[in-house]
Amino acid sequence: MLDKNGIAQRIAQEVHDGWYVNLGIGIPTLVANFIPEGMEVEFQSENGILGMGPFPFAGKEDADLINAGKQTITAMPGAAFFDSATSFAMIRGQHVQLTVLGAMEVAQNGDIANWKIPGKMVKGMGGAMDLVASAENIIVAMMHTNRAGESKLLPSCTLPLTGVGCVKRVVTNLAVLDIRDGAFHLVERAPGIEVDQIRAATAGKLVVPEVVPEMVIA
Amino acid sequence: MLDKNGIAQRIAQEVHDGWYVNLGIGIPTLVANFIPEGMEVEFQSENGILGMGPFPFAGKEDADLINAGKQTITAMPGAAFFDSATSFAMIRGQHVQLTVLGAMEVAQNGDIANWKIPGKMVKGMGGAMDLVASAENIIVAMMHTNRAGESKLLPSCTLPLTGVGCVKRVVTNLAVLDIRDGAFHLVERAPGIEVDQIRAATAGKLVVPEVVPEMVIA
Amino acid sequence: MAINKVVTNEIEACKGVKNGMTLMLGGFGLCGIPERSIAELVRLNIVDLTCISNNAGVDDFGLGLLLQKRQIRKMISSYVGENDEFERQMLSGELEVDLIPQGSLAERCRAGGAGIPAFYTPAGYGTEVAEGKETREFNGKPHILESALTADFAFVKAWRGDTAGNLIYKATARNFNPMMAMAGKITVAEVEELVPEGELDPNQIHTPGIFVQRIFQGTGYEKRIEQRTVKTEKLSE
Amino acid sequence: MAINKVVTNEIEACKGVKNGMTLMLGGFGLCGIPERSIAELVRLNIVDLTCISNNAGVDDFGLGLLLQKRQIRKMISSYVGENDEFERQMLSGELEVDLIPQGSLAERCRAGGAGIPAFYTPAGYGTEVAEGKETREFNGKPHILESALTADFAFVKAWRGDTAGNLIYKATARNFNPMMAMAGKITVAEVEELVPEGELDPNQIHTPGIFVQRIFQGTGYEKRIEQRTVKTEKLSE
Repeated sequence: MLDKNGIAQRIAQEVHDGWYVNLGIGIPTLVANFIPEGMEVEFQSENGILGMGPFPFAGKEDADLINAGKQTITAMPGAAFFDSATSFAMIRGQHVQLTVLGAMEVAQNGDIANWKIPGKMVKGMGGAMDLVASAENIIVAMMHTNRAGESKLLPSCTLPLTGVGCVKRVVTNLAVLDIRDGAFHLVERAPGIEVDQIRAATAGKLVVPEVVPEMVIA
Repeated sequence: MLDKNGIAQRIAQEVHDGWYVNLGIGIPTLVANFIPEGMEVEFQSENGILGMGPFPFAGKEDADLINAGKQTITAMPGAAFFDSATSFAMIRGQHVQLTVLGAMEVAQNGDIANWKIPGKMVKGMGGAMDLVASAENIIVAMMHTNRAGESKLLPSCTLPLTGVGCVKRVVTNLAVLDIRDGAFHLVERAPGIEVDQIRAATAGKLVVPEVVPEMVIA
Repeated sequence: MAINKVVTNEIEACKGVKNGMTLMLGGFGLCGIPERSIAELVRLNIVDLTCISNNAGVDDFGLGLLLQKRQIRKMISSYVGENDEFERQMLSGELEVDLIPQGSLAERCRAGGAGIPAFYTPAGYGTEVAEGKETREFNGKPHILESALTADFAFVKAWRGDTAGNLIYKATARNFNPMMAMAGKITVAEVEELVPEGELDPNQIHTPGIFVQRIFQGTGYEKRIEQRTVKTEKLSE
Repeated sequence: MAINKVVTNEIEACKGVKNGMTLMLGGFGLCGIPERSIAELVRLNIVDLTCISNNAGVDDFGLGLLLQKRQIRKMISSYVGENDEFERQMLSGELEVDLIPQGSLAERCRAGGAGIPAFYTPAGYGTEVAEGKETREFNGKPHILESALTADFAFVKAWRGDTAGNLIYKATARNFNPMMAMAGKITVAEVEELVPEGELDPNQIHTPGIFVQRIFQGTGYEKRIEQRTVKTEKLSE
């Protein structure tokens, strides 16, 4: 089973040289830590930076330089700052090649819900609705089940949607799954995880090929 | 009768302290020369400058610094450069208080034509359609008649329109006229010009009040 | 001669703000918020406000201060996030909230300032956000029609400004400020440093002065950090 | 590590441009035009082009060079102005021309780059420009629906650029370049000075590198002035 860093590490393998990538709050933020040295990748944060760097050293924090998670960050050489309209022009205009974000629920048709539990909790959609409606590559990073042990990979979402039919791939603590033709297609198992465990934790339709390789995490 | 500089000088009297003003190509450009010293006025040129200054001294021309008429210009202290989308955001968003432009024809309902003579001449509308569709104050600066001696103030435009019902005031070599209620209302006569001369040169409906003062041009 | 927009301080700058008005306030989280203007709005105790702002600050800072005093009737935002009082007032129904996608919020403010009454965007299609909105397909992809936002007053915060109202923001403190500056009937800019006209490079202006009606140099900026995160700590979520 | 966008020169930069493609070209008149890329397009003798550009240069410079060689099938512009060959080809019907208001042209390019398929504008209502377009009233004022423009290649000219593709324009040479940079499937930027990543202040970037696919430092810029106007001459029309 993967921990959060493991999920991030696996997702980092999906990042190609020359890509602009938007990382959501939470697990997705960790993906930046696992990009190989020398790979040409730039991270966009939708509050207005391209070329986001690592967190600053203590004492070097700048209140005017944060990411979308409101964390203090640094800017890499070649970075650029811009306003929110330009930022979402990049996103909506499909200039960002990959979006990684968290979710409360993902459905077998690619729907995603991650911003509201009616009557109980409302975080707001932030930039997520723009991101999922626009990005060509959307990877969801999340735990396979919620705290109550219930599957987050469902036949259809029960919570208010963030976007429809947009998620292409899900990476969880248990597996990598692709979404197509109205089903979750099992691609890889997390180290030490059996197909049956994944099956038990997946409420939506799961398609399992004959051979399901185990993830290779360096 | 006014010459081009006279028309510009009269229009300069319409400019208020604290206004942003867009001046079109031709006579309107001359208006800038007659703004009283110390008056707080900024000229916007739609190719991307706010705070346009006078022409440069010979030898100081900068190919990268021009106005919408493609003339070399200078920038005043407090100027700003911006892109064309932002420039027309200013115009469409009614942040520019006054637009002065030339015309081939103006109609008594406020229609204006200034970009095309079918089959003969096409200059293009440039920024004029955006300007006339958006500005709250539009003053047309032009000769009262064309080279053939025909009136340019008409019952209705014969040429393809630039905008509908948008012109509020016309300043010509003969007169100042306001447009309202489907007619040209004579406001002032040019120095030495009689009402009958204006009447003869105006093809559209002309309303003449009992007293028509002569322009005061300092 | 450039048009002078300078007012003395936040007291002068906030003159004319009245109960029931619609305000825009720049900032993302606590980054780039108009601290001094917010403090003055709190002091004036103006109520029944509709506030358009990406977030509503935190419980005890930023717009959270106006929420605490129940000065806000309605919020138009994209994210509630880490503001417990915001979430509480919203869930209890005390506060009317219109949550809209962040990109749509930014673009709607820009549209308001740019004289574009409406535009189509794919964001929010098929979700609650699309309810009651026109849907139309372009290039085989469904979009929804979003309308422009404007405000009686827009309050923005910049790093440097000049007497003509030109503004330069710093780093990610820029965020929503430029679009909101465009969309305010009266736009109030507070800056950390106010310089005479001619001192800023006209090539580096982020918000041209035409969008700004009043400008003042603020004092005593707190610039609170919401999520201080540093490298010496082990990277964690 | 930032993404390196550098190519050797205009020859490398123009690779992949084919007959029949749609191109965007920045500039206003001759100010801020991609001189080197235009020269290469002339040399390549690529034909049947649709060119989106505010103007078409003058008879013997800028896009006028492509017009002379009949490489352009269709122009999408706002102004013909002082280009006799452009006007002649248009009036004779040799050249297809779509004239659109300058603000709509700028906004349509921006929309293309920003994933906004269409928007409403008052510009052109009641004129030829509105023919065949949807009309709708907002706040009692009629508007027309304008659609986004994109291009197979966008050619832009900047003052300074870095290896990551970030661009800074100079003065009014900025004009249409930033929006066209956004709207090109492949955007080629030519700059007067190319510097390593990290040399440009990230706060002063006009076009972030994400919008640029290829960048090169051009040489031998002519930067011709169309209407040289100076103060010693008596001011005249």
